[in-house]
Amino acid sequence: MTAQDLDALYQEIILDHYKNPHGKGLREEFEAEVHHVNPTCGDEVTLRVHVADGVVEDVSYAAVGCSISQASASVLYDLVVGKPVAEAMEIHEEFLALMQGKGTVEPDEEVLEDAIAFAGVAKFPARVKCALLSWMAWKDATVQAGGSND
Amino acid sequence: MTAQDLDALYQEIILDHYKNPHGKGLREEFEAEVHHVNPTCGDEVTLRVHVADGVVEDVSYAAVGCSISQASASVLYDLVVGKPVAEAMEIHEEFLALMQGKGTVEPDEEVLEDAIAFAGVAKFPARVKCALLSWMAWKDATVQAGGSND
Amino acid sequence: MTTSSGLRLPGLLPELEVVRKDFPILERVLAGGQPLVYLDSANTSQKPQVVIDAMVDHLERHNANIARAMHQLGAESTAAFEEARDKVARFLNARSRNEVIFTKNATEALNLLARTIELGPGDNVVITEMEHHSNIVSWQLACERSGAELRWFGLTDDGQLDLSNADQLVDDNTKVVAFTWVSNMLGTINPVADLAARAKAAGAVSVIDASQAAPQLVVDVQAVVCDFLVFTGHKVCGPTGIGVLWGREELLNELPPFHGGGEMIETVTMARSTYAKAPHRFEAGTPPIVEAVGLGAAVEYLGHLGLDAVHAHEQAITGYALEGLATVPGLTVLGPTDATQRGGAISFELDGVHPHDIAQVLDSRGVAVRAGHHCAKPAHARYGVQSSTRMSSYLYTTPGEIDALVEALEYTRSYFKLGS
Amino acid sequence: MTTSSGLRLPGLLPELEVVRKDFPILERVLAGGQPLVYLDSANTSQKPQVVIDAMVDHLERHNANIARAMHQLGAESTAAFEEARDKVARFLNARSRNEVIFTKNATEALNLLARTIELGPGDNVVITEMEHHSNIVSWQLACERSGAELRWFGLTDDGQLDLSNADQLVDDNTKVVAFTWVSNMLGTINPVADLAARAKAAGAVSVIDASQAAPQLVVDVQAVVCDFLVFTGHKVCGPTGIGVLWGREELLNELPPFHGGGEMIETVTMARSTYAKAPHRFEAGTPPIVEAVGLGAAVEYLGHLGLDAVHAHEQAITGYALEGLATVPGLTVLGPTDATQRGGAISFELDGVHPHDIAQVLDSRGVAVRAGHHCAKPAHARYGVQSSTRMSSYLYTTPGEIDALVEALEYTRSYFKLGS
Ligand SMILES: Cc1ncc(COP(=O)(O)O)c(C=O)c1O
Ligand SMILES: Cc1ncc(COP(=O)(O)O)c(C=O)c1O
Repeated sequence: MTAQDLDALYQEIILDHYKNPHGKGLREEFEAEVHHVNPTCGDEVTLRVHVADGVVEDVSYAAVGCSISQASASVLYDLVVGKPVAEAMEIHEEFLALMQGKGTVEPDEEVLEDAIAFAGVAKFPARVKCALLSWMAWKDATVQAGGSND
Repeated sequence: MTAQDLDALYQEIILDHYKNPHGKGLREEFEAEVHHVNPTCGDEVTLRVHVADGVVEDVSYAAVGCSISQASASVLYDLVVGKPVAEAMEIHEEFLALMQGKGTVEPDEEVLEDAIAFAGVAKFPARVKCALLSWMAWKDATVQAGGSND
Repeated sequence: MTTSSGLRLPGLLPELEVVRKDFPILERVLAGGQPLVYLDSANTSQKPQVVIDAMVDHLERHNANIARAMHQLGAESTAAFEEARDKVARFLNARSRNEVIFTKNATEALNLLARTIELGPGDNVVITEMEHHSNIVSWQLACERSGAELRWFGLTDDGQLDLSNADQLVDDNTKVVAFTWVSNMLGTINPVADLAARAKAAGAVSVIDASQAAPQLVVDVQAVVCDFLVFTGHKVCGPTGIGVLWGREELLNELPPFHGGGEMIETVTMARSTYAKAPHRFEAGTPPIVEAVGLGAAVEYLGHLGLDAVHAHEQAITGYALEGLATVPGLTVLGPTDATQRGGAISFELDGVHPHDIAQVLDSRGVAVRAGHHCAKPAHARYGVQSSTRMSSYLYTTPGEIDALVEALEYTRSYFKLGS
Repeated sequence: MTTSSGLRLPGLLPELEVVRKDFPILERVLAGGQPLVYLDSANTSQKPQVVIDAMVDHLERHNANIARAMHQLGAESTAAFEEARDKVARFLNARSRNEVIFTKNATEALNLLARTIELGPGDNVVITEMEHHSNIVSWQLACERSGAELRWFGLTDDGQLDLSNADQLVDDNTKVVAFTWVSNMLGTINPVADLAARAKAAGAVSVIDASQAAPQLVVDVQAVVCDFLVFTGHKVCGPTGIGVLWGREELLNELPPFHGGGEMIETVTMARSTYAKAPHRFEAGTPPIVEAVGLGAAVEYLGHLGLDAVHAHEQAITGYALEGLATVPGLTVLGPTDATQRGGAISFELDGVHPHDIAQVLDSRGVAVRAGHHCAKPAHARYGVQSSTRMSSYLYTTPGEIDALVEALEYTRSYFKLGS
């Protein structure tokens, strides 16, 4: 990859979230906790969800990983907390589609906000797993918490 | 291989032994019986040895196999029966050396008699096993019969 | 000379001469100036240039380890490997690419199943008497380890599975029914969908050995409705060192791991480990990467020719061969003699000449066939035969090559001085 | 540019520029016009032209199945395959060619042993904390199956095996002591002859994982006096899809069969089978033929260069790399830092940047390294490290490439805005 590709991958927004992650830490109120691992590199996330009345009240997490995986957890927090579970799941779907689109999917800023910065990641198959680590953990935890049965 | 190679392989002597094998059949007097198989093609020999006073009194056998394996059993019979075990083992060694020589060993007609016709076989690795099937069985049986401990 | 037969059989691949040019080895001249007449394709197929080129390109330009490597070569190599999985998934019409596991060969794929499907005393495994040793010994060993019972379908005199006692054989205690799609010795094509349905009805899993089917038939795992299916790379124009285990995804994920090692894990501590899902769970260690690339190119090549066209060619050649062989005095074909009901491997006996000797004389004329038990000793024993000679054609075989075989068989008879 | 460093380190391979020309991929230009700086050879080595050519020649001119085929191509293919066995036997200084078994990779070789060496409750298996997952999970699974206990040597702070409790670990109930010769993460070279002697004294068998040793050290199984040793083809300039299990002949012939299938049998009936001796007993099915040919060419290539010369080169480059890495602020090397006491894989951490991110930035400069746990999670855990970046050189690595790595690491620091 070239220097331009590198800059497309490491957008300022991503590096900002990496340096100052939102919502980081494990908080006490939660209905489900999951632990996910990226088998290739060993990156890990422990993630808790707190859902009440069909609304994502909190997502708290402890994670070890690269800039992409850390930033994506931070962006996840921003995007889903406070949203009804159903809407949060739709955002999840949209982010998944963006990541699996091999760089061909045009992100919708209305829905994905800061997460549109991850569009560049989709071109690097090896890094897609990093970006999805906490998102997959969140979905898993939310389903376990009974917040969604889809 | 060429037509000449073919004729070098299928010497008249071999075809004669194949059509009229000497000593064929399983006879009652024996100290040891073995069953050997060529795993590649399934050819088999059941072979019995009768040894008395250090002399190979009889070698009797039932075999299913190709012309080379049948003829070599017949030649084995001619060469070892009536000989002291030690001498028969030397003939065995000599035949083995000829077969494993990849066509470079000059056979000694004094010792090997008709078996010199197998010199051509040594050039065909796939057929060496055929030529050795009954010879290996004979050695195995003779050792089991206590006729030789080498 | 062998490729210039004027004959134009219906069903032959269009542009057969052009197709043959795809296979460099077919231009090989053997000792004594004999052109090669390769009739041993059921043993291993020859490789088209595209397969060789794909492998060379990978080795010369993209070689890297996969999955674990994050650099450009690693990404290219991983993409090439995983694309091969997609190609194989399409070749089999698999529901998901996760159902395709790369193994070393068909034998490893069968042994993987025999090692991981849980068996115990009281259980039984049903195979058939026409299996390749890989689909016999693997289950014999599994039954010895577990105390399960091994049962098998016998064969009828005309080379078919004897299904008369099927209801007794496959019962409530049957855990596995494993059978070949096409026999590598008799050529018989088995009713695989029926057998798979029978297994399902009994609550057993079906395992299809498609090693001889994949080269010449459309293999559609969804149409057959089976549970597991295996084939081997080197018989479908691919390289050695690679085979395929296909399985229904949910079943694969229920099986315990096979080998322990890199890439099959989720996490490892000294005390214990957890495992990835299929396909990675079953691909411990560095997989056959360049071999997968070659296999991907091979199944794509077959796809371009069209499996239907390949099958029609095989049937045309097989019919022509059966006719030709029938003209040789003292020759008896083992297995079905109706070309439309069988695969392209034809085993036969020739009165008065041992298969080794036949193969040797044929070889002196450039005609390459197999002699022996073809890793199917029980099927030979069933017909009271020690060993046989087998000719097997493939998509590049010409009627002229069959003519050369028949002439060489006549020559064999005269060489061994058999009267006519 | 990366290969033109004026530096002339003592110990480098003579004519390094000429040697590099043997490897076509080293001329590869990556995205953005970057020349390739391949420092991921402990993951997989690149392939010299002679290896690729040997494989192509086999596929284009000699391809046939082995052992079973009696025709000319079959004889040629069999001879090529068995010659490869001879070459590997020489490479290892094996007493007999029968001691060389071709497997799929090192992982399969280790799992073959873990599946066939008899273990039971009360027995124990001793490994080490620095093993590759293949030499951990294989034995974990074997212990779970058999009820045997898994034990391991810990590691000292400076990356060596902690042998202080060796007498308690290896006791009368120890059946297997399995350990790596060279660590793929720490680079540590273990005292293999001592460990093998310790196993022998306790009546256990020794299993050496030489996957990282075979590429760069003289491996002499008679000098080490061990029982089993494995390595993998793709790390010694050979292709994927092939590995080697070496074992003492009498021990191999005492092991039960591994996979059931073609070529491993003596005779087969439906009810039971008997088995061939080593090596065939353990080579069920069509083996990796063209891969063996490639591996044979690879070890012959290494033999021509001379393993001593390759080792000297590796030490020179490793020393130079350790010096270069020491100049990068915030960089910590994991494992021994004396180049004469270690192999050529150097794992390190860089304060403030995750290994994934390092590898990514390095890749944008054409520098290929590995990031992650390198299939050695327990060794990472031992040092409290989640993952690391690993550079690994080989016989074609130049000092200029090490310079490029060090520069790229400096660039990484500035890219992630780390102060100096
Ligand atoms: C020390 C060590 N052992 C075993 C292996 C496994 O080799 P393979 O993946 O080829 O089976 C490797 C390489 O990955 C290794 O470095
Ligand atoms: C029907 C059948 N099954 C299994 C095999 C085994 O294939 P492989 O030797 O590639 O594992 C073969 C070919 O030898 C075969 O013909």
